[in-house]
Amino acid sequence: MGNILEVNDLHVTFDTYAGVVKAVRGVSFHVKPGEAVAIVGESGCGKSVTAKSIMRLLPEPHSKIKSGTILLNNSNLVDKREREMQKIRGNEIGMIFQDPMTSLNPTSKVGAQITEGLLKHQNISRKEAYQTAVNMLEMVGIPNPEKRFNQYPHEFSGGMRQRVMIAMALVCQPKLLIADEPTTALDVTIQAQILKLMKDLQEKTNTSIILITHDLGVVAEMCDRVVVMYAGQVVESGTIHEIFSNPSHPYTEGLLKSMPRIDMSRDVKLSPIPGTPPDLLAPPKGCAFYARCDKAMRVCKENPPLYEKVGDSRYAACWLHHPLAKNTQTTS
Amino acid sequence: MLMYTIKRLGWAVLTLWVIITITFILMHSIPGNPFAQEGTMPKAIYDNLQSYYNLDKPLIVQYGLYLQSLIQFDFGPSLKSSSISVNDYIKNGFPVSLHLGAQALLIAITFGLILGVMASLYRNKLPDYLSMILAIIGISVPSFILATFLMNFLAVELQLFPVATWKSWSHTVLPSISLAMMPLAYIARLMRSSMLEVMSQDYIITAKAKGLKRNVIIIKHAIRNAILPVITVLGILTANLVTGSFIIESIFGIPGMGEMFVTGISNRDYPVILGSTVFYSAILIFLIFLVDIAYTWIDPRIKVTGESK
Amino acid sequence: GEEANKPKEPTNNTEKPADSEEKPADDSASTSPKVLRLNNGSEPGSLHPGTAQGTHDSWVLEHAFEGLTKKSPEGEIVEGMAEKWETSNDGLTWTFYLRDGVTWSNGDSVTAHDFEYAWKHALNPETASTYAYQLYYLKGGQAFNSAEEGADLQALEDAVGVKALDEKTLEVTLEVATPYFLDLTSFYTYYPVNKAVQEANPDWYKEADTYVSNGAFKLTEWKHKESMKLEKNEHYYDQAKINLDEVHFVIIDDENTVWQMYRSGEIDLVYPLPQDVQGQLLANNDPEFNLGPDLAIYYYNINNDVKPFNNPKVRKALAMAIDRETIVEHVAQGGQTPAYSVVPPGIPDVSGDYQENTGKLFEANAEEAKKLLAEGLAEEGMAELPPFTLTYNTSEGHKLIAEAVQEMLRKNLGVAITLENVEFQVKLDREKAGDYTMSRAGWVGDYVDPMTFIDLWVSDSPYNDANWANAEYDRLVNLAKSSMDQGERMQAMHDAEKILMDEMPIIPVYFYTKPFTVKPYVTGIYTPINRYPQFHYVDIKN
Amino acid sequence: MSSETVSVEKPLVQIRNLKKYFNSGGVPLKAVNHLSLDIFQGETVGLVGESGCGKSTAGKTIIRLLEATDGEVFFEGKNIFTLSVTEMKKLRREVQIIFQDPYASLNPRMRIEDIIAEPLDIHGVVKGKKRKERVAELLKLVGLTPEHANRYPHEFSGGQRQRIGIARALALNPKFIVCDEPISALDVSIQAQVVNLLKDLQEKLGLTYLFIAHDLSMVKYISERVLVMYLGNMVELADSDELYREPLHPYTQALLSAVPVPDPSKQSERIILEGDVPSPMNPPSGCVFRTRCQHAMDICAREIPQWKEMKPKHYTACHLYNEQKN
Amino acid sequence: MTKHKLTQEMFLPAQDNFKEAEKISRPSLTFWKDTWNRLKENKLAMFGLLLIILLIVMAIIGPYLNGYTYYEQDFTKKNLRPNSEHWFGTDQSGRDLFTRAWYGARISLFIGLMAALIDFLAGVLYGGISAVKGGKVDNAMMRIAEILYAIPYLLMVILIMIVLERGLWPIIIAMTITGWIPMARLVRGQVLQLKEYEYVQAANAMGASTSWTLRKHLLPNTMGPILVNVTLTVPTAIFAEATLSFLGLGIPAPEASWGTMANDALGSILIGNFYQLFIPAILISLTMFAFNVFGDGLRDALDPKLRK
Ligand SMILES: Nc1ncnc2c1ncn2[C@@H]1O[C@H](COP(=O)(O)OP(=O)(O)OP(=O)(O)O)[C@@H](O)[C@H]1O
Ligand SMILES: Nc1ncnc2c1ncn2[C@@H]1O[C@H](COP(=O)(O)OP(=O)(O)OP(=O)(O)O)[C@@H](O)[C@H]1O
Ligand SMILES: [Mg+2]
Ligand SMILES: [Mg+2]
Repeated sequence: MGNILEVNDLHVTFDTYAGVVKAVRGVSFHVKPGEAVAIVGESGCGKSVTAKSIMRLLPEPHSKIKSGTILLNNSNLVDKREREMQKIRGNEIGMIFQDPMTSLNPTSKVGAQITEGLLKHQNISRKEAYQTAVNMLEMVGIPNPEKRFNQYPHEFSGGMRQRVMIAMALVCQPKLLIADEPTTALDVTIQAQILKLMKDLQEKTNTSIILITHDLGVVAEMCDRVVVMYAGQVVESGTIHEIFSNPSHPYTEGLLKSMPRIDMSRDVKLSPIPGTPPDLLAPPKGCAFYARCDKAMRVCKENPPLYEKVGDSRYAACWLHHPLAKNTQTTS
Repeated sequence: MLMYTIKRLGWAVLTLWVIITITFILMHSIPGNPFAQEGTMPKAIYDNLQSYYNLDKPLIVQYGLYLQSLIQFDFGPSLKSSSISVNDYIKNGFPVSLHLGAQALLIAITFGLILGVMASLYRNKLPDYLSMILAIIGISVPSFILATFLMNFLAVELQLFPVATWKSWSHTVLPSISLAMMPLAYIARLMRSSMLEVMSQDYIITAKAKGLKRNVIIIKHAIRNAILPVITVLGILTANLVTGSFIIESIFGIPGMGEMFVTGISNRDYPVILGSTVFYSAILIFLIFLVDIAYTWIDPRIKVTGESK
Repeated sequence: GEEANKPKEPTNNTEKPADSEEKPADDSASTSPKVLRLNNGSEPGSLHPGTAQGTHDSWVLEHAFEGLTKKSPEGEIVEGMAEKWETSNDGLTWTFYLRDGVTWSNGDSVTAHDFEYAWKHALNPETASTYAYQLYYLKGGQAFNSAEEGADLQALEDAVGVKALDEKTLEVTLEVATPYFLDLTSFYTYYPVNKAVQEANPDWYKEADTYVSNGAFKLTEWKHKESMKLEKNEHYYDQAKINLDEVHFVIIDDENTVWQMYRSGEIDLVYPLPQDVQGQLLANNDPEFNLGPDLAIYYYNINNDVKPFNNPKVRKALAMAIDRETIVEHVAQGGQTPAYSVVPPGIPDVSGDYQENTGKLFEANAEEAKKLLAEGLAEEGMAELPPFTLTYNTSEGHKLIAEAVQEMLRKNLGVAITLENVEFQVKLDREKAGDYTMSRAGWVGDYVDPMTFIDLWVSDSPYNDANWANAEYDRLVNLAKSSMDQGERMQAMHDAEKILMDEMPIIPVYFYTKPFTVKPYVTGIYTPINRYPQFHYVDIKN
Repeated sequence: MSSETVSVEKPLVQIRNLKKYFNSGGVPLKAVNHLSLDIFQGETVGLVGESGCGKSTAGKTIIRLLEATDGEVFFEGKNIFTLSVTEMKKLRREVQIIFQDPYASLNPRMRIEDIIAEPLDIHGVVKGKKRKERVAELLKLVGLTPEHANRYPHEFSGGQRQRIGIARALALNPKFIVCDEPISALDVSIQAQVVNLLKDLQEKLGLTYLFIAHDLSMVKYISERVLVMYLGNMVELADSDELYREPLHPYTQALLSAVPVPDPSKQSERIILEGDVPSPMNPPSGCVFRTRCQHAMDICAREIPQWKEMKPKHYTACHLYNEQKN
Repeated sequence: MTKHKLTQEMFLPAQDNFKEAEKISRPSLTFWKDTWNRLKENKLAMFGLLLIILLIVMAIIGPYLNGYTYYEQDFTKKNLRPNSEHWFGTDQSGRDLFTRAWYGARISLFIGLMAALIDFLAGVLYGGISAVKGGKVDNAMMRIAEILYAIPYLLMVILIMIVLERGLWPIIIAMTITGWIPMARLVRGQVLQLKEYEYVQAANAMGASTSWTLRKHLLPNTMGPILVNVTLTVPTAIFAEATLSFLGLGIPAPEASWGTMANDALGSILIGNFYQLFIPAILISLTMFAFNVFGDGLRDALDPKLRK
């Protein structure tokens, strides 16, 4: 197939005292070599959980991958032993975490946190590692990297910590980079710089990227394809052009509509999607978006829509694409 | 940092002075006197002793004399032994107590940390229970009982170690173990508890994401974040251990200085009481200072050195 | 367990790391030194005869020094440094003639001047000697020692009744005639001190290197609070009788530990023994177990100033309600003698043993006790004995005895008493202040004469914590003190003791013993009544 | 500052020459070097700038979460740096902050309900059933469900946590909120919800915001005025339409050009800033931006540019315009 | 997935969908109830709790169960091994050890728990305030603690003994007079670390008082080490009581406590009577075991991140 990563029907649950949270409920998508895939979606829809599942970094033992496969170069990560995963993490798959404040060890110098992955996976000297790390810090736009190398995370601003996280993930030049909202804390100039860096890396080493973000601008700039998630499921996927110009799921549509544009007047109200997403402790039987969908049909309430091909490279999970729906939509 | 150290030094002197003063007042306000025996000694003898040791002078004069000699690092004579002065007591006893204490501390820290970490990693599994049982024994069986047992079985019955005295390394084994058990258990429990906290932090996941081995993660990332409570207790613990344990030293016939603290008081041997107090306080103050420094070193977010807030 | 009885074969303990070279010699290695290993309960406070105080100092001193006289294994006073002596008729002047050729361990010869010097040194108030009062028998001794500040010390010193007539002759003048003076001259405060050494180096006695003594052994190593080593003194006049080459003391105060060391073969002699062990060894008739005599009594003080204990009947009732046999057999467990009087056995009377001649001065009898109590209370106008407190200084042994006494009083008299333990120092303080009702006490005789016990309760005695006063008693004691007639003295003391036990200001419980164990290969230990086990003539056999 | 131009309204918050330096290892780190600003009742001031330029520090210092190194802040005319403990507590009801880091600012051992109700509890506002109702109301306000109330922070996704922080800040109906990147972790739909909410509240209750963000389109949308910071210094302040229409300062210009456009077919050309961001511990002489400025001149290295009103209500500090005027 | 039976009618617009706010009602629990629920699931912890209750019950009724008293001596029956008449055997004075052990439990448990409680309260308050206030206050408070800790403990105890009447309270005062200091230092160390966390700042931003911040944020997050320390205080106090009795401050003989029982039995090892020592030692260990597993369970229950 030539996919570097293929996720099939992934189910992840969390045991909580309140009950079982079904955070990911049958997610499938794939990433080709050198491709940048964006995952967008409601916050809390399971993007980070999906990403952590790929790394096998879910908090043990109260969360687990219920079913599904995660194929990295056709070998299933779900079955791998911890020791094997250690070789893959950081080396073949790099990950940038969403929360830069708590994801950095507060008692360890930033430089050391960057170099340790290097020292582990690459056969290089301490000095070389230092040089690489300093370069990397410089590349992610941290001024005075030699000095910052020896500082602690709390001495960095939010954005700078984020950049340290990025530097940490990139420093080993992984084949697959999972970036969980890597630029949310960054200003646009740095964001541009980082995006450029990632692009360069992608071109130079043919790295594949999974980019999780809310910033559709970033998606438009960086990615080839988009996967849209909602309530633990993939509701739509396609190339960026298709998605941006012609979303085939009401949720994607709503998402695009709720974006402010830089040329928008302040008096116009933004039009968010009304309502709240379902609680994943007890996800609804039918379409998860049903309660917020302005095109909802009676069928949606009880019957989950199938994730089906709706165009060349497009898939969507919506009853609207059902042949029977065409009639009612036109009539209404 | 230098400023802070100087400031703390000033505080240390002040603290020491207050300790000396309070101790001086306390020890003269409790009943009993150094020369009392079953039946009173003839008054003349008593008077001679009193004037020999300046005890017949007004308290305030005695206090002044003491401070004066203290400035010259002279802790004075022992009222109970004319062969050795308080300085000799410390000079002879401290190296021994330090040796024993350091050895016990080494055992306690090494095994305490290992046990604590293991227990947290295998929470509610066999290693956790084993370490808990060991810890419970360590905590609930005090050193004097443990020492008696070790002596009875390992030394007398099995003849693996000598019973008592302080001659060769093998003489140090049983007392070190007896002394180490309580702190060992304590450290293990503390470490388990804070490791559990740390191991669920996000940065541990980050470290995992770098592909680091579990041991590396534990050593490089987890322990340092979890060790703070252990460091805290180590301050006082070390001060207590290196200045000797009366019980262990007397059970194993070790010529350390732990005895000073107890017999000094029960003999009302005033210079010994003050000398041991000053010496202990100095060590305690120094170690607490080290702990405070260690805080900022271990967790750079902590500010003890400057004015905070 | 039986382990305690099985003599450990020390030489086959190959595992044991230390002391292997110190094992007693066997046949094949008869050349190896003969070493006795034992324990001294605590660091000697001072190994100077003048300032020594207490048994931990004296055990070493008794072997390193020798006085004018010494105690023989048979318990007699025999010639020591003095080969003979004379007494004036009034018993006030004693002249001692030193042996020829007696020398210090450094080779200097022992002279009469050394004695004069030592005694005066101890009496000098500036020395602040605790045991100087042992020399108060000397004429002017007390006056010198009690000199106020600013007094003419030199004049007082010159007036002290000891004088070296020449190198070999020492003349001693006493304050009053003292029949037991000869016994005193074997006591360590009467030992000589090498004048030259002391004048050159006043600190000579603090370390082994500079230590100079005149006894059978010399101190060659002293690791403070750790150990001491004595070696045979080759300058000792009687060295032919000394078999031991070395004596190794460890300094450990935990009795249990010492016993364990004995069990594992690290030491050869244990005194004192843990109470539990004593009981077992005694019960098992252990061959290594020895019971030496002792010169001490265990008793309870009663505060005679507290109502109703001002009434002799009440006090006597308490005394009679205590079952001493049970206490000795089951609680103290050291083969002690139940005490029905105050002077311990082992002191010679005009004929026979003083204590035996005294016999039981009262009986333990619960019925009688109850009756007496009722009478006494009635006399005091009280219906019943109010609850009171028995105070003892903290010790496992005292506690067990106190508990037993408490139970006996509860069962036999129906009185409720509370036990209260305090530090030794606090107990002394409270006794002096009269702030107690009943308190545990003990007394060790200073010399072998009943007087060392009898004079404790004269009305002006500083030791009379019971605050009891009896004119007849005082008269009898005075008589005994001033008389040189042994028969009259003894009779007066017997009479006094009887008054004491009739009035019962204190309640005797038992007379101490000296239980110790010694390995079978150690022979020649002897135990004079008021001394620790003596090892001068010990030999180590296989 | 020209207060006469805005004589109609009274400023709610007046910031005067605010400085905040961090002392770490000798050299002071000038996180906020100079900040003077009036924020008026009912207004939203956007604060944008390079990451690490001191926005969060400024926000925290303004409400006295950090002790200022120098300067004054007046809230309703009272100097808040001199308030006593009790006065400060009163003030805390009126002034709130939404933290940038959504997770670190939530106590991991508290349930969401208790977290959100904490300000209510501290000030003893409502109790019992009312409290529960208020929490439910707040949860709904920020797009969470009342069922979430019993969970713990770690059970939430990044965006959900952010919303919890927002709900907490709103609990007391404060007058002034420092919003430190309150929506950056949210998906656009929720962003829209939250922004609408903030705006509604502002209309209804006359709230005032200092809105720190990176998303310039959002900043423009929500703010009346926008302040641009660079390396601890103010570089430009103007009405937001004005600023976006006609940015004066070269840094603002670069910033605006870097905004990504959410349309794959329309990618704009950018002013890519050359060089590194200078260190706040060792800022460049003169104009702090000069090292990366396309238009840098000699004077920029020598003199600190003056903060001047270039157009009505449009301030900037740049030598470019001084030259022009002279 | 139900592909069958799709009718055209089903594809009509839904009318009520916006109102479809699914109600999954979960019982709303308070924090402590929540904690209790979690604790209940921890079998070992519940076992510990049960054991604690059992020990307390035995302390209350135990001394009356076999008809002996703690003080009555019978020298004909001394040093008996456990048997049907004397369930725990007898001591060297022939007293029934079963009765003495449970009588001792009253004193030991009371002293242990009181000491733990007081150390906990004083230590937490003092250490917490010191750390939260920081700066000069911290310095002064810590120096005072140092002074108190460095003054010879025995001197203070002797003084207490002289000033106060005999009884349990002087014992408890003696035990806690400096006992809280290590706890205070521990709490201070933890709080120093925690107070730099952003959620503490957040509380400050809300106007929380020092005591609020301590109660709601700092202490719950440092419960782990505190609980370890508290559970440690119990046996320390039990044995400290025995040590105090050397100074005359302990409970008066012939009353029993586990500490004094262990002390008294120490010599019996020498003659092979181990059970006299084992009985108090096992009871203390059992108590410790109970407190430890319960403490661990409580710690876990207080940490919402840990599950099962
Ligand atoms: N440890 C956990 N315990 C219980 N539930 C959890 C846990 N972690 C995540 N969840 C739940 O899983 C769901 C998915 O979370 P996830 O972090 O993947 O969201 P996300 O898509 O990354 O959102 P965001 O964009 O806001 O970061 C959320 O509803 C969250 O409440
Ligand atoms: N506690 C601290 N100690 C030392 N330096 C600090 C501290 N907090 C912040 N800084 C420094 O102050 C500067 C400004 O930080 P601040 O957090 O205000 O930036 P910011 O503008 O909010 O950035 P971002 O957009 O990335 O959050 C940075 O250089 C940072 O390293
Ligand atoms: Mg996420
Ligand atoms: Mg910030």
